[in-house]
Amino acid sequence: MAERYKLTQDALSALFEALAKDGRRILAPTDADGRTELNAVTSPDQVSKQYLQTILSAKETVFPKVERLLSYTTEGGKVDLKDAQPHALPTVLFGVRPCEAGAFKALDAVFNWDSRDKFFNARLEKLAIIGVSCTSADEACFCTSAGGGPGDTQGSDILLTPVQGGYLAEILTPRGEAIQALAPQFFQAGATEDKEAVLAKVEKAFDREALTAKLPGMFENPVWKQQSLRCIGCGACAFVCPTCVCFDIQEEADPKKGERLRLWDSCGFSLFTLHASGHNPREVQSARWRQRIYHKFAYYPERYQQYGCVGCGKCTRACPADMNLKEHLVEAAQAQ
Amino acid sequence: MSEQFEPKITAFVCNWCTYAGADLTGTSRIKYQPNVRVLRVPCTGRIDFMLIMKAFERGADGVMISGCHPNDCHYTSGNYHARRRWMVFRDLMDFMGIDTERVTFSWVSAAEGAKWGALVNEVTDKIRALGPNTEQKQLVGLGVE
Amino acid sequence: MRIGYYPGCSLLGSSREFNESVKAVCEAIGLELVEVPDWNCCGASSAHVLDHELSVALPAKILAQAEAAGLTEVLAPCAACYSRLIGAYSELEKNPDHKTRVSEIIEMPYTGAVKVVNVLEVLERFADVIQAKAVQPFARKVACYYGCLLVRPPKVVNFDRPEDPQVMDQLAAKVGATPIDWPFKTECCGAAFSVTRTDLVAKLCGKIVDSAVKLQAEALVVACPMCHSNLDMRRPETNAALGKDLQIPVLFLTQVIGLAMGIEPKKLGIQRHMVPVAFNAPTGAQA
Amino acid sequence: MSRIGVFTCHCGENIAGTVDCPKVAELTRQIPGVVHSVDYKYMCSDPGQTLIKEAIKEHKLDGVVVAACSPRMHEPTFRKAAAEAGVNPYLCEMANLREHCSWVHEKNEATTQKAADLVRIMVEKVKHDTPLTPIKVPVTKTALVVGGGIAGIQTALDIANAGHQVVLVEKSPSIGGHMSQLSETFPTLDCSQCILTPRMVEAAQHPNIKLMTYSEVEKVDGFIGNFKVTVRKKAKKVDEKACTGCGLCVTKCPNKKIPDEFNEGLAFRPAIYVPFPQAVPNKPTIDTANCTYFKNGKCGVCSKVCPTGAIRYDQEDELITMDIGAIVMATGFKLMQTDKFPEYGYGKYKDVIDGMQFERLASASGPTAGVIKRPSDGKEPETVVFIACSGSRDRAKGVPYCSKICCMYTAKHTMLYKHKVHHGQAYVFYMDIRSAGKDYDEFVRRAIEEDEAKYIRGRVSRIYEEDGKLIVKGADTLMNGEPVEIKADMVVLATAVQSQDRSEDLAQTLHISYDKYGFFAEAHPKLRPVETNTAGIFLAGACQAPRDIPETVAQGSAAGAKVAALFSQDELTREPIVAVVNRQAPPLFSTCTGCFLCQTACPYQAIEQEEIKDRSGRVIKTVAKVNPGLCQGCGTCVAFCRTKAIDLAGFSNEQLFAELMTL
Amino acid sequence: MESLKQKAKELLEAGEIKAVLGYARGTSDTRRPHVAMSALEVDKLVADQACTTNLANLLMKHEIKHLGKLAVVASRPSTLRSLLQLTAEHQVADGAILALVPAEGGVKQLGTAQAFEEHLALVPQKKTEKDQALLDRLKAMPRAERFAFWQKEFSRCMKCYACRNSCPMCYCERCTMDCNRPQWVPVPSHAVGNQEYHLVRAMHLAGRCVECGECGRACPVGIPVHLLTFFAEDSVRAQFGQGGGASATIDNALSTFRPDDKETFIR
Repeated sequence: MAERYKLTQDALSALFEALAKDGRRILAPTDADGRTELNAVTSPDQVSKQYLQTILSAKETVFPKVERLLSYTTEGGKVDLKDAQPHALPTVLFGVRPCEAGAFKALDAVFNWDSRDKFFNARLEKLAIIGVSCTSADEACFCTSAGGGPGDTQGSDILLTPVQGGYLAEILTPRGEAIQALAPQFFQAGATEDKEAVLAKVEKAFDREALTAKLPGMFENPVWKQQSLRCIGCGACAFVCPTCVCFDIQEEADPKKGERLRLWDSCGFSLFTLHASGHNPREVQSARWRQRIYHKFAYYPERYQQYGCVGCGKCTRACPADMNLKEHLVEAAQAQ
Repeated sequence: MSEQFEPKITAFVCNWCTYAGADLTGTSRIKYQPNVRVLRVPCTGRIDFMLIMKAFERGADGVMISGCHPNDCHYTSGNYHARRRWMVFRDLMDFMGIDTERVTFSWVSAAEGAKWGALVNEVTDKIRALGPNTEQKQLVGLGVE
Repeated sequence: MRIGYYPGCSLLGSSREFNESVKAVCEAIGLELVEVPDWNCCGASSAHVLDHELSVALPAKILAQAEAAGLTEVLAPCAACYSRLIGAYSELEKNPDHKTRVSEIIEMPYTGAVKVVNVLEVLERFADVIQAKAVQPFARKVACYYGCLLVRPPKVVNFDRPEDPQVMDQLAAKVGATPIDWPFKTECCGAAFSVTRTDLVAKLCGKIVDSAVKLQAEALVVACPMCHSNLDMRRPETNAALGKDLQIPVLFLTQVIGLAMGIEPKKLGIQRHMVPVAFNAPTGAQA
Repeated sequence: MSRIGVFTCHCGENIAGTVDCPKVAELTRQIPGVVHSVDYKYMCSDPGQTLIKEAIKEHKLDGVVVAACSPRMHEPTFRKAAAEAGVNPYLCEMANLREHCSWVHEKNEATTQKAADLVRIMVEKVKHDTPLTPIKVPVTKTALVVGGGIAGIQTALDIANAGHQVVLVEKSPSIGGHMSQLSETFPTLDCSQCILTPRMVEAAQHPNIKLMTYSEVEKVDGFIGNFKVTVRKKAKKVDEKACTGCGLCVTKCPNKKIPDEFNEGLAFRPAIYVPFPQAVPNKPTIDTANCTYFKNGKCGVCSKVCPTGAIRYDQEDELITMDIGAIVMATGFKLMQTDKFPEYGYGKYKDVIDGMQFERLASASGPTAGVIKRPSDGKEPETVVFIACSGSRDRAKGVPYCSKICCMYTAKHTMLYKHKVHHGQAYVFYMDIRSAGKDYDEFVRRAIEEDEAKYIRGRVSRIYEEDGKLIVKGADTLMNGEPVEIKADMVVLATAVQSQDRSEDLAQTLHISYDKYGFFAEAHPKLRPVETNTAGIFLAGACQAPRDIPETVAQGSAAGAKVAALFSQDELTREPIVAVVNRQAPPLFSTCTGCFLCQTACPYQAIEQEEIKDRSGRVIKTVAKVNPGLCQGCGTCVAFCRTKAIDLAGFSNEQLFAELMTL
Repeated sequence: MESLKQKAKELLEAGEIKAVLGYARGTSDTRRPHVAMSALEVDKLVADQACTTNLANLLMKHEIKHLGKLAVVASRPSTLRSLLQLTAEHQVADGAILALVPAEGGVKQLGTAQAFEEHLALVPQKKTEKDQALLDRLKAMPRAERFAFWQKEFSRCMKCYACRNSCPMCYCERCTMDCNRPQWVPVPSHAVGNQEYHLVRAMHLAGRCVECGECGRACPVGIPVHLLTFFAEDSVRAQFGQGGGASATIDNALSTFRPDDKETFIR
């Protein structure tokens, strides 16, 4: 277990200043018209005081919703091709929840699976995560069923847990140590507060591994159709998901120039698997809904030996049709 | 010294009235400024509002849309349909904050060569005075990392 | 039910009996008349030939006052007032941009929210009530005389058949009268020439009165103060021109209805006519 | 990759005077897809065209842009040249460097740049051009003429004489129309029946004309050359084949007190009747609404007396559907109704009649055998007042237009009256005299000067009865508006000519447009006066607007000629610039969602509903389908379609998009 | 609520319908759409003030459309308005869908477009005060400020299409957004793509929007997209006197015209 420090609220302000001085931008949950959004901040005062989670995940920092891969010109019949250079800023993600901090591993699994994605890695390399443990949870949360927990340290470089008079700080990685090194005087060693006592209680709802073992046998189970009857097939779940990684490549061009862009896509869209022939292997929404679950709980473990869901519940909260992932996973786990 | 701003103006005109009217401007040797690029369509009814939208995306500083006067449509009612569409589209553009001053709708008949010439000049001068359509041009590339 | 009321000058002067009978009948049928506050001249007879803007502004001021008082409809019993008010209303509806100009002149907002109605139009809505309350049927032959202003110009007033109006006949029939079929319903009475060219008025009214008598009408029924004064007050000149002595009385429709409802004749101003009305008791014998 | 040739024309100095043509050729050569770009003095000349044709072959061009004058000028020329060299003509486009550039701009760099831009636009268009072939539509060479008045008869005869089949449909039991009711005709005063009857007989006996009287058009589907028309043949209750037309039934019918339509209610007819002696066909019809047998099952006299047993009380309406190539509407007019004139007492006073009633009074075959007797008491009227513009040119009556024929027939009436009642006096109240036409004004002058009709310029305000006379009150505006009062014995109103009842319904059945007065609308007021906006449907006579006989006949012949021209070909060839609803691979079949909002947007009713079925015949989807025979290619539906399911050949979404992308 | 359940059971048992589309309890005591095909599922039905989703949207969904004859719980007038507009647009046959309207003391069962219209005459549609206030505020803004407002809002858009997919009138099988020949609207959710998407969506709903506001509610990032279609609808109604969802028989305002349509800007 990493050594625990105490970080007072004032010390946090000073830490922010030190980070800024080091040339890092700080992204943290902020309040915007009742929504919690990830925005650039310079002081802890700007950070949302009361938040469960941001609506969108923090994956934007390494996998933006639209990013340029290359550009070209065709002036005078000659093609001049230019690779895009990722515009990666040194960034500290402050205040993300342990579930989301853990999600970067799932992204990494895809972007660095067979080839190493230049754009993703450039951004990830400059990213440090100061996570903050959860002291509350809602009906959508199911981190404990997804292998994590409200105070889980995986993924964070430093994990803070709110305690009386400040935070309990766990320095978890060399990147965390580097941040600590920017202002070591603010980290008071030998903290003794009980971390577990302040953490939110999230009941374990189902056995993930048992579900994974069961899924291959329930492909044709009526539960998928039943659950997805009300699904409207939008991409809200995928776009807010910290682990959803599917993307589309679009070419935007005119007779003189063009560029190639990478953008978020969603397996919930009916066009996602549409073939040019008109055939669609996932013809109906139930097939797409099943795909979403299988991808995260069957195909991910099979291919990457890890899971594609961290139980953050963002999809449930964002869904216009109230597709509650936890509830539906429980149903699947119990289905005959 | 900076050069005078030369606006880019895209015009959508119907084949039967305004295109013919613009031909008459030519045969009458009435001079106007060369900033306009005319795209010919059969009827104003054919002008999809998306074309106007795309013209701005393509960097047009001004857009002109012109066809037959009411009652004169070669296809009897295409211009009436177009008019309704414009009435709503123009409102909507304005509500979204898009500058409708940069869109000029007109009826120019096959006999109104002089009107076409004068209108092009007037629109060109007006758009030149308004300056480049910076608001829309700045959107290009925005939101791409 | 309530409605705005614009009496205008005639109803307070030469046609007091019209005012009295309108009020009496409206009370009887349960229609509350709310007088337009601080009303002014409608401009009839002169404004429209002198200054067009003024001729629109004057009625507009009246309607704006009514609007400010929260009214949505104004009843103008005098046909001339009605004509001016509805004329101005109609012109401003046709040219909404003039509303701004008029509002400036009258120094209060005019939006066109108040509609103008004539007395026949209002009574028509209560036709069934009137019929039910006609306890003493006015069982006489009557010649309904509409004159010019109630039905013209048709595009502006948009009321009844301009050449052969029917509403007054129908209402008279509801209270037991028998309207005669005659061709002089909208014949000119000479109206505004009453003072300047009495001779002309006498000639014109002569035809009207003579025809009504020939067709055996027992009373002329009108809904316009000008018509009334020409047919009633100018009877001596009319008779002189005709060389006859015609004593057919001229009643306002509201008086006919009032009598049939059993309202006291005095309350209806029956005694005010020049040509005496002998049948105070509706079914009584004529002197 | 395309292989496009660009040909820049100098047009002598017309273009080259302000545009640097060689530079345009040079600049446009660099456009991707352009493999050949040259400039030349006169592209439209023979050598110029040859240059294009040779370049097409030499450079294997698959698209051509001619940068010259307006496409409205020479597009056909260059498309033909391209076609001759083996390139689909619709892959040849023109950039308008003359009317839209060189003639309207100064000589400078900007003008040359604009010229190059105009070419760029067209190059992108050509890249997205698809080869098109003119649309061929087969033609059924049978015409339908609706209405058996003089307009319909003339049209039918002209088409039949050109060697084509005609179906002539008339709603009443006989053809002949209004003209058969007239006594004499202006300006010659020849007998209407004398000139009309031979035409009626000719139409009835013409081998190419199929006559359908007492019939009405029920339904029209299809399009030019290929209409499917359903006609309702109303039951006459008489077997036309068995009937010999002997007339015994008519004489014996006990119910003889039915107002006679042909005599405008001035006489009576029996319940089984032939409208008039010269009727074609001259066989009776039972008026079931007035027949005692049909009212209470009694009587049956006609059946008993018929020597051939031709009465068929159980005869039903028949619906007959036929294939028709062209339709001519000749449904005529009606006169304004009596209830419109309370101030004239029309409909109230028996002696206030309309012009058509006067025609019957004056007609030798009329109820008075041509003697002028007033309807109320049969007396000979000594003073008759004619009122022109009764309803016409009167906004208050809803008829602001001129009825056109009244001035002339009123003059005729005064003459007929004077010729029959020598001591009588005719007065005419008029607004203006409109007597434009060959021998027309002379005719009016004759009425005034020789037959002493008194013309008073002014309107009549009122007519009322007094002491057995009709008091006509009016004003003489030529005498400073002096009031005029005439004690008349009879008044004749020249009532307004109006469209037939239910003409709007009929127009909707045929999908043709009509004006606000219910008259059918011509395609162009000047240049296409006998065509409607629906291809293959034509107009003749007073169903389009008030017309006199010569005009009606001329228009009937014109419509006939149009039909004959249409029938002169076995197939129609149309520009392939039409809208098309896309088809996609199953299970989508089409991006059309079948909302059919496009249907109301189409000015030509060219959009139909099409059911897409699976092999078992089950309907999978209902989508829009454009009938290329009806579509004129305006593209209104294309702009309207939310899913971009409809596209317009020649001006497609991809083309316009590509053109925009060059800017 | 009990009468609704009872009615639903009766209809299901009588075989008149195959399923009831209604509401059930959802996450954190919200209400969610619920398809009940059996008595067991009917028991989960809820009918109360919290039932706000416009269920007409789901009626257009392939899987639900093919269940057979349906009854839909129409707690809000906009559901009936949607049905009328869908009927006018040939998407629903008149009489094909039964509407169950929870009313005081029972359930009103409406089966035809005419019945929907008659019922709607009793419950006028009105914008919420919050929406009206924001609309008014936007209309009063200088244009450039309004442009900035919308650009800021659109910057959050990620084109998840929740607004489109929650709209009952966005039933097209292949949306213009998905048309790529030509690619009218850029797929990416960059500034140009977002502006054009929202412009096209509002324009395509002008004269058709039933003003349920479902699009705005669906947006996960809180863009008031419903105001765009509300505004377009207001514009259509003000200028042409008719709007979406009023009748199953009126032709669409933008696919028809009047020769005397009045505008002030055409030269």
